[in-house]
Amino acid sequence: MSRIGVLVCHCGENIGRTVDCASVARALGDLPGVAHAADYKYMCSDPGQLLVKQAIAEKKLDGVVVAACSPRMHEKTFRRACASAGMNAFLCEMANIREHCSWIHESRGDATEKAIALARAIVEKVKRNQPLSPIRIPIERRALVIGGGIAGIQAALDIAEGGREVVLVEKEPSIGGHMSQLSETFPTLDCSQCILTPRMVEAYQHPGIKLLAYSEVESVSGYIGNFEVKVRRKARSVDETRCNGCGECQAACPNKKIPSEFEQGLGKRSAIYVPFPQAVPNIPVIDRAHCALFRGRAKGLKKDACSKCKEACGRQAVDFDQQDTFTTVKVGAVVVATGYQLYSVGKQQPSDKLKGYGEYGYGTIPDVIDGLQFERLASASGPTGGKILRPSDGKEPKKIVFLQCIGSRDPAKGIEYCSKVCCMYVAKHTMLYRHKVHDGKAYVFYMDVRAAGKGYEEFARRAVEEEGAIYLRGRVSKLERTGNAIKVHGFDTLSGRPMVIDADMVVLATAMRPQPGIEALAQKLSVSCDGHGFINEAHPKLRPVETNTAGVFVAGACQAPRDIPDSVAMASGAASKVLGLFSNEELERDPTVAVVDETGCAGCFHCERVCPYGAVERKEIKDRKGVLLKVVATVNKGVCQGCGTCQATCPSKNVELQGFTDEQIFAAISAL
Amino acid sequence: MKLGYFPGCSLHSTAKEFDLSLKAVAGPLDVELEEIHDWSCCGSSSAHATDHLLSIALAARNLSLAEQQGLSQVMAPCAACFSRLATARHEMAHDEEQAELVRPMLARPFKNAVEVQNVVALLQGLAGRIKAKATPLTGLKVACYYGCLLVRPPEVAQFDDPEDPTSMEQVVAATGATAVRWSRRLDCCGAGFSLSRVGSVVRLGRAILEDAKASGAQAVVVACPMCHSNLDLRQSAMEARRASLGLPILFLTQLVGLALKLDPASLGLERHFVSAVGVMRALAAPAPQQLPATRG
Amino acid sequence: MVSEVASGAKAEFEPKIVAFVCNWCTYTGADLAGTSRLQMAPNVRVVRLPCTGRIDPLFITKAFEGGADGVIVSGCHPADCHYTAGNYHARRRFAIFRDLLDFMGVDVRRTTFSWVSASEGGKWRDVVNDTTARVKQLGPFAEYQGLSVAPPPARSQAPASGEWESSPRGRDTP
Amino acid sequence: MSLAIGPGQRLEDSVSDGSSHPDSSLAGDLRRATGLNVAACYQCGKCSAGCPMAAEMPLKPHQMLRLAQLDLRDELLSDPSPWLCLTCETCTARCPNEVDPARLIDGLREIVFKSGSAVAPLRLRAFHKAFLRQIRRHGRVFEVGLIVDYKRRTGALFDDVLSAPAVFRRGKLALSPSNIEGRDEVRRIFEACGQAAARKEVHS
Ligand SMILES: Cc1cc2nc3c(=O)[nH]c(=O)nc-3n(C[C@H](O)[C@H](O)[C@H](O)COP(=O)(O)OP(=O)(O)OC[C@H]3O[C@@H](n4cnc5c(N)ncnc54)[C@H](O)[C@@H]3O)c2cc1C
Ligand SMILES: Cc1cc2nc3c(=O)[nH]c(=O)nc-3n(C[C@H](O)[C@H](O)[C@H](O)COP(=O)(O)OP(=O)(O)OC[C@H]3O[C@@H](n4cnc5c(N)ncnc54)[C@H](O)[C@@H]3O)c2cc1C
Ligand code: SF4
Ligand code: SF4
Ligand code: SF4
Ligand code: SF4
Ligand code: SF4
Ligand code: SF4
Ligand code: SF4
Ligand code: SF4
Repeated sequence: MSRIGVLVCHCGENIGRTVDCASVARALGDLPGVAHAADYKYMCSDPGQLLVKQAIAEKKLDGVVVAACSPRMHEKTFRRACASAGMNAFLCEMANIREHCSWIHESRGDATEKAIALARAIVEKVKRNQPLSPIRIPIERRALVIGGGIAGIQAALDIAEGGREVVLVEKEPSIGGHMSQLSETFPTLDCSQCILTPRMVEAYQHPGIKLLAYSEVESVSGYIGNFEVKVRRKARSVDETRCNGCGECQAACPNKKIPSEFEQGLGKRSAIYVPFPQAVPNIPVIDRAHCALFRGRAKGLKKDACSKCKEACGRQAVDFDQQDTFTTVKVGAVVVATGYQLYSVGKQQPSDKLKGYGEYGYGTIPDVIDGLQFERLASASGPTGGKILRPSDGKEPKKIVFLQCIGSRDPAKGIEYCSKVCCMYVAKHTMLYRHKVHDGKAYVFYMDVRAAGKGYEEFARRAVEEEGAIYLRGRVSKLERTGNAIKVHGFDTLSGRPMVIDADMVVLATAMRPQPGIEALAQKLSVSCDGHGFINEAHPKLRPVETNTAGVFVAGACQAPRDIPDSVAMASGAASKVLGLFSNEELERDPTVAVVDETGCAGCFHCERVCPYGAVERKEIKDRKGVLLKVVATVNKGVCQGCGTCQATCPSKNVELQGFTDEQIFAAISAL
Repeated sequence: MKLGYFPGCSLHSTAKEFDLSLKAVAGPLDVELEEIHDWSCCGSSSAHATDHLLSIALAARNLSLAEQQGLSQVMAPCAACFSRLATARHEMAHDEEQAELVRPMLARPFKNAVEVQNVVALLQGLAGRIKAKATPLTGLKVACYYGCLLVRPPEVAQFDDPEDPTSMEQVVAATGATAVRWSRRLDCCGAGFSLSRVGSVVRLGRAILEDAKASGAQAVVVACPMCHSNLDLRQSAMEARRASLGLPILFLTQLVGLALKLDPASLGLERHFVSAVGVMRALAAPAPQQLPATRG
Repeated sequence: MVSEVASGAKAEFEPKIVAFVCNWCTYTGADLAGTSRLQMAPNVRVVRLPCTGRIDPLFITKAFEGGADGVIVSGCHPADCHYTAGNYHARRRFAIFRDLLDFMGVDVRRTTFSWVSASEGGKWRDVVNDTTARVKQLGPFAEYQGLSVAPPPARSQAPASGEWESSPRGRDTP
Repeated sequence: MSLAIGPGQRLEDSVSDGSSHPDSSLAGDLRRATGLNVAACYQCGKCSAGCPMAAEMPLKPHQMLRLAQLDLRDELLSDPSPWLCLTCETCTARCPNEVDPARLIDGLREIVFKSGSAVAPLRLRAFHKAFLRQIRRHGRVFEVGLIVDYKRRTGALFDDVLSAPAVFRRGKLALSPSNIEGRDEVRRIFEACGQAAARKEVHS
């Protein structure tokens, strides 16, 4: 027979006015298994808590029910009191007779009757409570950051500055991401390279940051505090420990006509190359698809077709036989910062579900470019040395038409969402253009100007009021190539007039999309993506940098279209979450987790399928000789969040949520 | 290959040369055309513009006839008929409510099992065969004009990229002629107003033909009787007080026929208002005997 | 058994209604109704669970067996589940379960399925009052003996109240 | 509630009524006629930018839809613009929000046509009537009959060209109608569609 103590609180007059607390205590005291029942004016006060402790000691209680306010208010208080009296905290629960009773009813009779029922149900539940102890998980206090754009760099630096080790994985030969391609940045028009390069170098040189560039995450196992990550280090064909970045190899490479990814196809690079002069690390990589030697080898040539780079290298750093290698790192937390790509809006792309825009001629009309290409043209380090020149004939365009929302806000052939940054960068582009081509005319076709940020509206207005950009409200139907010009068929809905402009160049503000391969990466990390592939945050308002998988955080444009300030703020937020986690050696968690009864488990794995967190794992049961008997479900306590869905789903009732077992709940229901 | 054939009203009258040339090239290309027995008008833009249900029902009747005849595919050379039939097929499959209204109006069971094809897709599929049999029309530069109904609306037409189609160019390439790059391939020529609003038609047609001319084309190739009659018949009006255009408007089937060395008369080449003589001469083919011009 | 504390004889039938609610949305919403002193019918007793995903259909049968005249199940709005997908599973489970209740002869109007968020104290009051009024009209639930074996006496045609079967919020396609 | 939006114009409170009860607004009529939602148009103007007839339309395509959104029924239905649409579908093919303006403009014409309003340009109405009459009578279109009928209705010929001897000389016009066997069938389709339309009127 259990020995439960029941303490009924008056909450001053709050409960006492409507509920006859003494009657409640009396009624509960008559229940079998209740060893003590009393009422008191303020249970949460120090004397009130003392009453609890005394009752435990004197009446040798093995369970406590406090009938008072909402457990969301004081459950912790009373559990702590119980624990200090030597009782397991989880044997104490509260019945809510204030918010759910005294405050919402007028009739003293009704309220008292209901209060008794509510408390009785909790008494029956507590009789069946088991002592539980908080779950403790050791934490590997090292973080993995995936993606070395501004978001990833910021997160890595913040975590390293906080005194914890970071492994930064970047798939390209250099970190920097898209910000390294930008010329000047809104809303202040400072030079992107100037503010980014020092941070790149800092990240590279920071003793707490291990940079794995030209690498990708191969697989991830484990859970919060204890991830094991396998990283593929792609073969650079250059020995990083020997190379000093002198660049002789690039100069020697005869194969110099390869469109540069960094220059968005507007410039050329060699087969052995560093993507851009400020690259970090400043170590070249051989693009094997374009290198004469590797092409020859692929064709089965006996003799190497070229080895000019190797010959040119004074440090014997070029290594044609390098292979991909794998590194395994143990980390306690992961920050995903893989950024975005631009929607390439050329004509229909069979591999893509998005259809592209034949009417805008991107890819067929040479002087129709996208925003990043314009950034390269405007960049002092770009292919034109910062002069705005048309790709087709190198002439200075006197009339540029910018088209906003290309691919965005377009459920028909693009994506429904707004890409958030393009309004701003178009305004920036019109200004940069005017600063460089004083007699140039910039036209912008827009639907709305979305400039909601500090200083953003002022910036966008400046483009119109001071820099003379002409904003036309409407979408363009078609671009038509006519001789040297591009005829832009648009409409200005404000004046109600069709607008046909003969442009020298057209810039499409194309939509931001997540990086290719994001879904595969998300799957490895068991985080979810939205319908477009952006990583889902745990809560859109209150947990914006967490994901549904504990220990995995998100920052920057891989979560949604974001500009630099937002990306950096998110990155610092994610870093502080990581540091918060790492401030403990162990992780302590509420023991409300599911437990599988392995003897009864039929191995149907319904639970595995419904668990929103992927907490259910498979476990092989073997006999002493090592013969496999069966495979059963097992819940990883580190991952389980305690929703109980698995329990309600299990057809054979072999998984129980601690603290909310069937037995406990059935008993409570029967007592109501 | 056997195909159901829905000529439509215009191929029996104003676009007779389309009918003639189609039938002329069918033989050499091993295509057997079986006309839908007792077909009725697809309703054209008049039904479409005034009563949507009627436009679907009239077209569906023809599909049901083809089905009864055991045909699995119907080819409608006229772009307007193609569009009407394809729309009917699409909507009968996707709009159940409307389909329930239409089905009882048909005098026979209707499973909506007949596919609708147009002449461009057909010839595109036969490009290999054309190329094999063609005497290349080397040196001839043509502008492929799609107009509206062939590619739009995309979910109905469904045979080529609606904004950057290439199917006609592929056929032209098979004949050995050169398809020029130009911009106004998809612009509407206003054929719907050919009879009721000539001013608009002339304005639209002129912009199209001037662009074709500027791109160096010697002729314009079409696959729609309405585009054809519009651009052919109205060309003189388009030229009024402007530079002469002199662009013969050829049906795609006529071009293929020329490459197959068929007799120009059998292709109806002499029936055009804008003479194709220049083109013939360029190809050193026997020029068709031109009927007295009506221009000026 | 506790009627001695009740004030005076009850002329009207007072149903007993059990509510299964999730901890994060509806329980908090009900707390809010309390803090806002929203008066409501005293017939509903709340059982707190971590998530509607934890609610086993047997809880509902158990409640009816234990003398309840009505049952409320309430959790987070479709896209707001604290556990991301628990309420989604619950929704699917209850769509099936409701048919089963109907089959067993429980008038599905005795059950309410609703979404009440943490800020919807007023909505919680409405759910409580509406369900109480509805169950009052239906009268005491007497068929509970041997719920699991009872053949269907008369199939109810009336639509059950609640939002659970309607589609999640989304674009209204014409 | 009603809101003045300009001299003599009133924006009635039925404008954005998204509820399910019978909607007597023009948007409601259009939804019944076409199954489409004019509210989906976000007025980007891409339709008007590419419309070959926009230059001649007093109301450009997106403006027609705007007036429908505002339920300015009389103003819109008495405007000639819907009748200037060529149904070339350029707008529909490029509309970013899948509004299908071409079909909605069809719907506007249907509404006007059925109301028998005199707005529909005489020549067009006459043409469509004459054309459909040909189909109803012969199953196919008999051009000469069409021309005669049209002339009877409008007092005008289409214009010079079709009547020009040249057309006949090129063997392009048949001189006698080709009647199909299933003429009764076709007539029944016309009747059934007429009835369906009448039923719809009653319902709304
Ligand atoms: C034309 C244009 C102009 C812009 N101008 C401005 C401006 O003026 N001001 C402003 O505030 N913002 C501007 N932006 C926005 C700005 O580019 C972004 O906000 C910013 O780059 C986002 O940073 P990020 O680190 O999240 O992503 P990214 O810069 O995209 O970096 C992501 C990094 O992750 C790497 N990566 C991707 N996948 C993987 C993987 N699986 N494994 C390892 N590494 C991976 C990528 O290689 C890349 O280095 C502009 C954007 C565009 C398109
Ligand atoms: C009408 C309206 C609707 C909105 N709706 C939404 C919405 O639907 N979704 C959304 O995401 N956002 C919405 N917002 C924005 C949202 O309100 C803010 O983003 C959010 O409240 C900002 O939180 P905060 O903590 O920064 O500031 P606040 O909420 O303003 O809190 C600041 C606190 O600091 C206290 N304080 C101020 N000065 C001092 C001082 N000197 N010393 C001590 N304490 C001080 C104040 O008393 C206050 O408690 C809405 C805003 C408005 C105006
Ligand atoms: S082997 Fe030759 S082609 Fe290849 S990277 Fe070296 S120099 Fe260039
Ligand atoms: S590989 Fe050799 S040549 Fe090339 S940059 Fe490095 S050290 Fe210089
Ligand atoms: S940010 Fe501006 S340009 Fe970009 S999608 Fe949004 S509204 Fe369009
Ligand atoms: S000030 Fe407010 S209402 Fe105005 S545009 Fe900005 S966010 Fe919108
Ligand atoms: S649902 Fe139950 S029986 Fe099935 S695997 Fe999970 S615990 Fe085992
Ligand atoms: S309680 Fe929820 S989170 Fe935990 S294992 Fe079960 S379903 Fe997964
Ligand atoms: S293109 Fe579509 S969304 Fe844009 S104005 Fe026209 S109908 Fe409206
Ligand atoms: S369908 Fe009509 S409204 Fe649309 S683009 Fe063509 S002519 Fe203009």
